[in-house]
This record gives sequence, structure tokens and C-alpha cells, in this order.
Amino acid sequence: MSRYPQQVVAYFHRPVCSGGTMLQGEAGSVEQGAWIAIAADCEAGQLKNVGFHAFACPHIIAACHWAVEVLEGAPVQALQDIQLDKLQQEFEIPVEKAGKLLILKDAFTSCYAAAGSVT
Amino acid sequence: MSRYPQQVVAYFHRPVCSGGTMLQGEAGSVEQGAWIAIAADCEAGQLKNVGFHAFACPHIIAACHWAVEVLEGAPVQALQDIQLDKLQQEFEIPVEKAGKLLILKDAFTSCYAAAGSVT
Amino acid sequence: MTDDLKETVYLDYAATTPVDPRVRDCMVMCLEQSEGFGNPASSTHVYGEQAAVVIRQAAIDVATLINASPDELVWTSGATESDNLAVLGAAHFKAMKGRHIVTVVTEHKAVLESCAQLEQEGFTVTYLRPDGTGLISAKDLAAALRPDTTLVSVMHANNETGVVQDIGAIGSVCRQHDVLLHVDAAQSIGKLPVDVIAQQIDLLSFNAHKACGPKGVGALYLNRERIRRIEPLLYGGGQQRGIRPGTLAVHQIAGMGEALRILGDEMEAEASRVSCLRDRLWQGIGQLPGVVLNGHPEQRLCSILNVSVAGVEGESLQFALDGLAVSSGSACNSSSGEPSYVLRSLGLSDQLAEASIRFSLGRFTTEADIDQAIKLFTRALAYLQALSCGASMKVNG
Amino acid sequence: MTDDLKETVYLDYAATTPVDPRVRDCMVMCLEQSEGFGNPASSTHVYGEQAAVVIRQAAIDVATLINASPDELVWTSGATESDNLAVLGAAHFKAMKGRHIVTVVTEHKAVLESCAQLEQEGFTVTYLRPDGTGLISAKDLAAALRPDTTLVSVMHANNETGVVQDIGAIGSVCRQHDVLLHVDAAQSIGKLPVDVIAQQIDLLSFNAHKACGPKGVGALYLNRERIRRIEPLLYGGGQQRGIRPGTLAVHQIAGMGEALRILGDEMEAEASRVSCLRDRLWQGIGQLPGVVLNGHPEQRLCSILNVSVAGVEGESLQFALDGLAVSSGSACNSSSGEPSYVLRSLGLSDQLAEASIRFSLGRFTTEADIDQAIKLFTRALAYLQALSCGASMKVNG
Ligand SMILES: Cc1ncc(COP(=O)(O)O)c(C=O)c1O
Ligand SMILES: Cc1ncc(COP(=O)(O)O)c(C=O)c1O
Ligand code: FES
Ligand code: FES
Repeated sequence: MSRYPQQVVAYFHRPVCSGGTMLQGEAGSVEQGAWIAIAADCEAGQLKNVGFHAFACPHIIAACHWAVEVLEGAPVQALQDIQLDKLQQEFEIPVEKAGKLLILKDAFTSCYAAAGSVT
Repeated sequence: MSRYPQQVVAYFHRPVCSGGTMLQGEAGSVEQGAWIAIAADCEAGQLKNVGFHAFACPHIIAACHWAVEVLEGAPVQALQDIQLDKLQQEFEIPVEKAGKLLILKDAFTSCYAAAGSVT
Repeated sequence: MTDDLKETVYLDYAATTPVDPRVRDCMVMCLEQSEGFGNPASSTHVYGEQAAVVIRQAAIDVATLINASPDELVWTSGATESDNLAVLGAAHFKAMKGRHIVTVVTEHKAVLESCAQLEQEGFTVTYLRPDGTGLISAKDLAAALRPDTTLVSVMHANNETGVVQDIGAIGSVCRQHDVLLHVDAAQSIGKLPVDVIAQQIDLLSFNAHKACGPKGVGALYLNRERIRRIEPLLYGGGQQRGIRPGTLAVHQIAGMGEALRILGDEMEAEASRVSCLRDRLWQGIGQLPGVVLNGHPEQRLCSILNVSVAGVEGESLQFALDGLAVSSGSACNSSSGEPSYVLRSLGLSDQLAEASIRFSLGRFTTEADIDQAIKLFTRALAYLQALSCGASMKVNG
Repeated sequence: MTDDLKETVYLDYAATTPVDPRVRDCMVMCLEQSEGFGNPASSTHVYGEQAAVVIRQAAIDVATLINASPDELVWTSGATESDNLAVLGAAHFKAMKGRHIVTVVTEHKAVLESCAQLEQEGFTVTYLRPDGTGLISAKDLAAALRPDTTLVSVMHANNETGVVQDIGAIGSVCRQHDVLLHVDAAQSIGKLPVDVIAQQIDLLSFNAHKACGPKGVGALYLNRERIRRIEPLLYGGGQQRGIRPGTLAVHQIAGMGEALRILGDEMEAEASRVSCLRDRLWQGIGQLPGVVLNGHPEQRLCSILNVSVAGVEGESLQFALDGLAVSSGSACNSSSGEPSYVLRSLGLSDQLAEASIRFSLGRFTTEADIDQAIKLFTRALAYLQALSCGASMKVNG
């Protein structure tokens, strides 16, 4: 469907991966229109089994798939380095919907906070 | 053209016959939207060479052709016996246009008046 | 047909329908140079006359289907125009008598926005609310009528849920109170019997393109015993008794006539075929987790199945149904961004209203289409539900 | 083709035209089930998307012909609606600025009746009178403008006489006075170059069916620099930025696009071919006794020849031209019964206005058609002139 960019189409339909159990964080709610939970493991400061659950629109689901993909194997602090403008560009997220990206950001941040308490 | 009855179509395109020279009468004018001149000869009280000229609409022209046809050979007084309701029926003349028939009637009447002065 | 189209099952008949090949052929004939391509207003020559004959036959075909007389029809550019002409035209015409209108919150925008315009002009509009199944009651309607009420506008079948109002009962309330009844039958025409006499309808709006006819043509029925004239929306060359001027689109009107003639012949058999398919669809998806039916379970069109899915996000649901051409309560770039006002009025939460899918079936829908739809819908739901993992539940940590 | 049609030469292109086979094919494609029959508003699936692509291409084709941008077009049901939307919509929108409109007595009824409606609402309308050739002068227009004038509506080419106004000059007067200019180009589109930028046109109405396209579809151009919005005539689902809601008639719009695309390609060659035919016709009938040309001898469309015949009755002239499909200034059963207001305004007597014939030629007119027309016209005149024998002369007795 042409109203969604190719990147959204490419990243929407990835296999569901719930992620590890060590690090977990979430943000948003169904009422807010988007809820995202991030989960991963951490081995020697590196992220493993990065996964997510989401109640969210296609742009955000695609962005989640993309983000967990790039985070796999990255250092833990990468969880808080997710750059919203990059995601917005990559998935051509309409400006008026950009608010939803903040929820995504919050979910990763909350996951990183969990890392603080684990390590 | 279906908006004109068959009788009008049949009687509109008859050959032009100007009529005789003995009896002549006319009525109406271009400004009034119809002008009719009737002319005929009279032999032994019978109409001969009945003809007409007209500036008039199709219904009236057809009615003139029909009237002169039925008058040919008729007694002179037939000139004033032209029955408008018969013509109106025969040619399905719309009521709102019936005024034009009066001009036709007047033309025959004036022709009959000429007969009075001739005979 | 492009591959995209070939791969996509069309279940969006309530948005628009393919044109029946018989209708197409009839239209094409009117587009032939060697046929009566004339302007029906050109009464002075055969080209115009033949066009007028075509229009006349179409009027007969259309009038027959709704039990009206051919002269009670006004041709329009579609149901939007018919609705506007009915509501604005009747309200303006009757403005001396009163300036109160009654309608329902679940009407089509063409009616609601016309009413909003009337409010701007100083009219008062009462908006009835349906119950949780989408129905309004004749009693509520009667209670809403005032001495200055001139017009009631209630649609026959709702375009989102397919819920069918009891127009006969509504019509008799209106007659008792000597109020005009306008009915938007864009969705019901040819699917349900419409009888303007029996149902006591004064104004009826409908179009061709929801009924396997062409887009861009519709009609308004005006009960000539009850309303002599309405205020026109357009002014011009005096065509259609000045109620709706403009050169008549002969091929369009011919197409509408043929489309409605076919419906008259085939409606009954087709309605039962289509409702079987709809039931098959419901059997296939109704038992999936979270799926609920929207609107009254019986009082509805044979052709529409509107469902919501709990715990799934609306846009993603629509997106995941890529291989299905259906309508949904939600759309990222849609101008409004609001979830369906129709579903909200039935009491659905925003989430359920957004995660709604309208399947609408029609003449060319096959069992294979339905089975494919069930397959795709089941798969989409499984994916999204796995993804959202119950959604409202917290992550177990 | 019936025998009646076969025997009748069609010279009534200004009333409506046959649909070009290329246009028909393009429309038929949109009517095919296997093609993009979708609703262009259904943005969530490929059927809708393909329909939107078709609409977009048509907008480009149409915009190109008038040197506009595709987003400056609003699709309508024809020139009547475009005229109404332009005149009523712009006048209403600008009502805060002023309530004075200027137009011309020889405009089409769609403009004149819209103006009459505005007068009902308290607007003031100045009606300019053309000179004996049908032209208005930019100077007269300038003199008619007032501080509260918001809109000028002048047609490009007149539908009865074919007389062409100098829109460029009129446009520049309007710009100087910061007044909107609406131009009804229903007759000129594709026959004369129309350039909304060069001619400084703010609103342009036209349709497809005068240009070998389908009936029932038209467009309004809105100069987006000069007028942001107009008041709609119809309210509904928000299509076309709310200016003109209703499901877009894809096949109709595609047909209009194709028709205007063809015109862009062929206009020049076709205009010279048609004006040769028209000149041939005039050579054949112009020297017959009593025949006069109506309207400006040069400033007119290539395709229209309007003549009057002195001393012959109008309805009978029309009737005697049975084998010719032409328009006349007179008709027995016509609802008005009034002779043409356009011809009367040029100073013609009732008799001449009624005994007028508009020959209008087009794409499929051949030399043989013209020769047949000359023959039939000559014969009809001879018969009627013999019958009326000079008419106004008394019978010599
Ligand atoms: C109930 C209802 N009324 C009115 C309309 C408007 O019809 P149209 O698209 O022909 O203007 C529609 C369809 O869009 C409809 O479903
Ligand atoms: C100059 C002019 N304006 C407007 C119209 C109205 O066009 P339509 O028949 O498409 O409504 C016509 C033709 O009838 C016309 O010739
Ligand atoms: S689908 Fe969510 S921002 Fe577009
Ligand atoms: S043509 Fe004269 S009355 Fe009809």
C-alpha cells in the first residue's frame, strides 16, 4: 500500500521475538494508542535476544523491529541512544504522529533503567 | 419529429398553391407571429383554385393546406364554415397556441367577405 | 488487471461496486457515435428525442424498483447530491412552516453536514442516538417531533454497520405528525425491498455505484402528493423542472436504470446468496479471540459484516490485511484521524472503534474470496495478537 | 443506428457532442471489473489507490490544457454545477468584502440564474449589454466596477452565437481592480487556447460533453493564489477538500481527462479544419435571400454559425429542416416560448430571433454533411419563402 513507505512494509512483518528476560521496560498504554515493551538479555555488557511486544501502528511496529535488530549485539547503553529523528526519517513517520515515537523512546529508556538495576 | 403529430407532418409539405385571383382575404401579420392570405376563384358558386400564402408555424401551415384541400370544389359559403375545434383536434394544436387559429379563421372570413363583393 | 489487484480480494462493496457487464454494455451503447448520443433537451431533432427516450426508460426502471412513478424522480450526480437536495431543499422550502429537523447521529455525512449547514442558517436539529445495536425507536422519534418540525431524515441501512432501521414504522410516525420523511437508501437500494408507498417515504436518496452501476449518478425521489417542490441547489437551463438543471448524462442515467432493473430481477436470489457468504465469513472469523460483531445481529444488510478486535491496534490491523480490500475504522493519514463516529455512537471504546473492519460483499463475491478473507484475517490477528501479547497486560517481569 | 439518425445530419455540437471512440475506450476500461473500479477515497487498498491514480492523471491532462496545476481543479457534474459553484461559491465567500457582481446579459442561464439567486439574497448584480456584434468592452466593464464588486463573470465563447470575448483584456481590468474573474469556457475549451495565467482568470468552468467527452462531468478551476476557498454547494464526506464532496466518478473523470488531452494535441489542426467547413457552409447559404449572420463576423468560434432568415417563420423553418439536427431560436412546445434572449440582446427583431438557426460543427463533421446541410437549408428556405411570398407584403389583389 503506497501510503506506507517501503521501509514500513519491509519491517512490519518480522517474526515476533519477545526478547530476553533480564532487561525489561515498557511505556504507553492502549488508551494512548501505543504500548511498547522492550526486553533483552545482557551478556558482558552486550545486548542479546533483543525483542519487543507492541500495541501500535505500523510505523511504530516497523520501527521497533528495526531498532531491536540494530541493538542486537550492541553495548547496553545503545538502548538510550535510539535517535528519534533517524527513525522518523527512515520510516517517513508523519510529523503529526511523531508523538508515538516518544513512547518508543520511553520504552527503550525504561529498559535501560532496568539494566542499571541488573548490572 | 415526434413532437408534431403525424397530420402536421403529412400536411406541411404540400406544393405551394397561391390560389386564384377572384377571392382574396388575409389576416394577421409578421409581428403577430402569423399572417395568412387565402385566395380562390369562384365558378358557379363553387370554390376553385383554392390556395394560400402564409407566414406561420407548422401547425397552421398544415391546417391551411388541409383547409384549402377540403374547400376545393365546395360552395363559397364553406369559407366561413371552417371549424376551429375540428382543426385543433385534427392537428393536435396545443391550447396555448389556439390563438393562431383565429387568424386562420379571420383569413377565410375575409376571403368570404371578398366573395360578397365579387358575386 | 495488475498483479496487486489480482491478489487482492475485494470486499469493499459498500464503498463502491464493480459495474455489472450488462450495465457497462448499456452505457457503452449510449457512448457510441452511431447511437442516440444527443442532448435530451434538444427536443427539435431525433438525436435529442432518442436520448429522451433512453432517459424515460431509465426512469421507468428506477421508479419500478421503489414503487414510484417515473415523474417523481430527479436525476443527480450521486447520493451526496440527493441527500443535500432533499435535506436542504425540503428544509428551505418548508422554512415558513418551521425550522426544526430531526435526524440520527449515525447518518451519512452528506445528511449530517447538510444539517450542520442548516444549523448555521438558524435551523434547529435534533440528533437521535441509536441504542447499542444501532437502532432508533419510532417512540423516540415521535417524542422528538415538535410543532415546527418539517423534516425527518433517517437512513435505511447504515453504511458502516449495515444496520437496517424500521422505515415503515418511522414513516407512519411522520405521516401521523404530518412531517416529511427523507430516507437515505444508498446502501439498501436493491438489497432490501424499498417501497415508497408502503413505507410512507416522501424523499428517497440513492445512487447507482453501490448497486453495480456507474459512479457519478444518483436520483432523488420526491413524493408529488406530499411535496410539490423543493428549493434547488443549482440554477440553470431549467432541465428537470428547474429542480436540478444541467445536461442529463444519458449514458449514466441509462446505466443506473439498467443497474436497478437488474436488481429488481435478481435481488431476492442474490440477497440469500450473499447472506450465506456473509454467514460463512462470520463462522470463519467470529470465533477468533477478541472478535466482536458490531451492530444489530439480525436487523442488518445481507452484505455487510462489521467486526472489531479487542486488544489489537486499528491501523496495524488494517495494514496487516494488505491482501484484502476492506474498510476500517482507522487510517493513519486519513484527514480526520478520528475513529468512526458511527461505531463510537454504539458505545464502542476508541480501541474497538479503531480496530474495526467492515467486510462488504456483493454480486461478484465468491466462496473462494470468503475463504481467502478468513485465511488472511486469521493470520493477521494471530500475528498482531502475538505482537501485542494481550496488550493491556503488563510485561511479566 | 436507426434510420432516422442515419438520415439526419448532426450539426448541433454546441448542444452536445458524440463521445470520441478513444474517450469511450478509456471510460470502458474504468468500467471493467478487472480494472481499478475502486473508490478513490478508499486509500487503504489497491483498488482505491488505482482509482486515485486515474483521477490524478486526468487532473494533469485537464490542467495542462488550461495552464493550471492539477490541484487547482475541482471535479463537478458539469458546467452548470461549475458555474453555480463559481458564482455562488465565490460571491458567498467574499460576501464580507462586498455584495456586488458584474456579468453580461448574454451569459448562459447557469450564470444568470445563479446571479438571480444572489439578487434574491440581497446582492446587487450589474448586467452589461454587448454591442450589436455580441462583444462587451473592457472599458464598459471597468466603468461597472464598484468598490464593493467582488466578482465578474464573463463567458469566453457564447453558446448561441459563438462570439468570443477578449478575456485577456477583461482579466487585466479585473486584476487592476482586485476583483475575481469567473469565465464560463464550456463552449471554448479545446476550440480556443485557454490560459488561466496569461488571461488572468481566477475561476474557470467547463465540461466534457461539449468536447467529445462524456456528459455529466465538468470541472472548476480555482486560482489558488487568488482564492483560497469558496463556499461549497454540497456538504458530505469531505472529498475534494470539502469543496465538492461525493464519490468521484472515476470513469467520467478519466473520460474528461482523455477528451481534453486529445484536444490539446489536435486543437490547432482541428480548428482550421472546422473553420473551413463552417466557411463552406456560409458560402453555401449566406447568399440566399434574407439570410443574415448573427454575431461578430470574426471574433467567434470556428465551430458555430448562427444565421437568421428574414420573412420566414421560426418554427416552420426549424420544422422544414427536419433532416438536420440543429438548434433554433424557436420551438413550439419549448417551455419558455420566448425567442432567444441572446439574439434579442444583439438587437434582432422577434421575427429574426425566432427564425434563427445555430449550426454547430465538430470533430466528426464532414464535407458531405455540410453539403447536405446546404441542400436542405436551401430547399427549406425556397419552400417557406414561396409560401410566405414575402410575408409582410400584402396580397396583391
Ligand atoms: C448511506 C450513504 N449515503 C450517501 C452516500 C454518498 O453517495 P455518493 O458517493 O454517491 O455521493 C454514501 C456512499 O458514499 C452512503 O453510503
Ligand atoms: C456556455 C455554457 N455554459 C454552461 C453550460 C451547461 O453545461 P452542462 O450541460 O454541462 O451543465 C452550457 C451547455 O449547456 C454552455 O453552453
Ligand atoms: S501508522 Fe502510525 S504513525 Fe502512521
Ligand atoms: S407550431 Fe404552431 S402551434 Fe405548434
